[in-house]
Amino acid sequence: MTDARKLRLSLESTLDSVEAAELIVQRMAELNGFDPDQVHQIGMGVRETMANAVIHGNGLSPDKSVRFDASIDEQAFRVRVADEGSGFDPDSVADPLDKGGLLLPSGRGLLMMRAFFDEVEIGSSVDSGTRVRLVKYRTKGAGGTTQEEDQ
Amino acid sequence: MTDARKLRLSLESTLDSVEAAELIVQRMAELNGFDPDQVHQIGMGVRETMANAVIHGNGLSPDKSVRFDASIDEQAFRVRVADEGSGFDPDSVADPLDKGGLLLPSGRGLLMMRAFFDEVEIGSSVDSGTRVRLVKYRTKGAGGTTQEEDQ
Amino acid sequence: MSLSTAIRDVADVKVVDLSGRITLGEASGQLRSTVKELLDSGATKMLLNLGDVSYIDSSGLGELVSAYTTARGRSCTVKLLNVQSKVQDLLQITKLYTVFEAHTDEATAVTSF
Amino acid sequence: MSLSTAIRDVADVKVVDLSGRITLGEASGQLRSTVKELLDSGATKMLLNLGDVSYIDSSGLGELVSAYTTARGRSCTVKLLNVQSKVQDLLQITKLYTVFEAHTDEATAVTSF
Ligand SMILES: Nc1ncnc2c1ncn2[C@@H]1O[C@H](COP(=O)(O)OP(=O)(O)O)[C@@H](O)[C@H]1O
Ligand SMILES: Nc1ncnc2c1ncn2[C@@H]1O[C@H](COP(=O)(O)OP(=O)(O)O)[C@@H](O)[C@H]1O
Repeated sequence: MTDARKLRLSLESTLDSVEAAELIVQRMAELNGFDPDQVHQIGMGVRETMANAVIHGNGLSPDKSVRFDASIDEQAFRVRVADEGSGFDPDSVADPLDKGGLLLPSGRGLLMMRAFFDEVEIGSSVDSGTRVRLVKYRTKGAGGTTQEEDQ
Repeated sequence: MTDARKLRLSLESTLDSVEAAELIVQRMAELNGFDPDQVHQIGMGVRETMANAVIHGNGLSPDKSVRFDASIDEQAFRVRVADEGSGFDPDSVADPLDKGGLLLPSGRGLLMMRAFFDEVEIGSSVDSGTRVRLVKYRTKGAGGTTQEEDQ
Repeated sequence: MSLSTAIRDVADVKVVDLSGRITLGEASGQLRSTVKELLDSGATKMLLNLGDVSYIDSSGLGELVSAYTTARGRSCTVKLLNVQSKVQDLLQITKLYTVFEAHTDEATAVTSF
Repeated sequence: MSLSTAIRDVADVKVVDLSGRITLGEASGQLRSTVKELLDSGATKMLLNLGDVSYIDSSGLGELVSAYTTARGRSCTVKLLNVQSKVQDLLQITKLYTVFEAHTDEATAVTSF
């Protein structure tokens, strides 16, 4: 493991912040020994999460920012994204894999986050916005167990 | 050339923003065909520039931000960093290569920016802070000439 | 612009060569206006060549679906050509592979309409 | 912590094995306190092993210079071991190679004091 293991940023609610977050986690993952597929997946999952935060959460408002945390340890890549929106209920989002959802032009972001990260936890409230916690383990299915990586 | 060619961000005046900017330009450079040495140099030069902006310029103030622009085209990687500090006179900075400067604990940032980028332009005023413009050509010494890269 | 498009006529099929990324922002709009243009000019067979598209996000997938449904509403069929592996993964994850007919050979794709 | 330090005694030389990055923030402080500790304990020969240091920025270079001058003020000599190529480039650019005696072999370095 080399460097760039922990980062805490406040980002504007812009599409460029979405791109920036993706580039940051890709480079962090790469410098810390994640393989190219994992780098891609971490990038995409973060991209979708950040896009939701700046668009659905903060409505691209110049007055609202996104709190972005990324950290890497022996086990996993962890990300937290918190917006200042008015929240939503993840359980009432239409399933994009259903017959009715399949041809809709949107609604695939959460699905992609869940496909690319091992853990996705969404906390949301009208007052405090949405906080998404993402975890990607170095070794698939390594959730919770302690293990050493050879570097 | 693939993607991530243009980015405009507002960043907090923190050391994490310095790290973030470095990671962003490294990944952008890498995705757009700069070689590993260039990626390293672009990252270091941006790191030094951002460090000056958040520390000397904005004094790590939570009320001040850094405007960060990066763009890539066929010829070059271009970066602009603007802070909200009270400026400085680049010409009156002590030369760190002089006998007197060699053993000082600081004062090597500008030197490193100039070593790693082909063009470094500093505009500074008491009212509007400091703006640094950096250019790194894909091919050393290609300044100004039009040329195609094979990708 | 992160996406560029070029249109070719192969027999009675409009082949759209896409190059770059289909993502949030400009790129999605670029695809939408190209498709609209073709539909307005009366196209009924459209082949989107994704051979040079290395990256699509959920917004870009949405644009592909929109292209498909809009075209269908105007009696035009949309098929895909040369889907790259990362994009193919996304079509699997989202089950959109059940929606899009995809080909790896242009000549076969053109005659399949 | 992005920099870790370990101290070894080789003959009468304090060998400091540094690992990670010497950069702005925590890492610079880490180096400073290690050097101070050694000087306080009376060290007069210090060999900073940079073999596992892949990255130094201007702030980290400043810390190396501080270590050198602080040590000199207390009659301690600081030398470098196993400088990696990117760090070597920086020593060239900043002319600090004229300040630091650098070695590539530990045994030779230890007997050189
Ligand atoms: N951070 C958020 N704040 C508010 N609403 C959100 C947030 N994230 C997701 N949503 C809601 O959940 C829906 C589904 O999100 P998603 O699966 O990412 O698809 P899409 O973004 O394409 O609509 C969104 O349309 C939105 O209504
Ligand atoms: N953005 C800035 N705003 C204000 N002063 C600056 C800025 N950048 C550089 N300086 C001044 O120029 C000096 C030299 O900068 P530099 O060569 O980067 O070395 P260092 O940052 O180690 O002092 C700084 O000490 C500071 O006084």
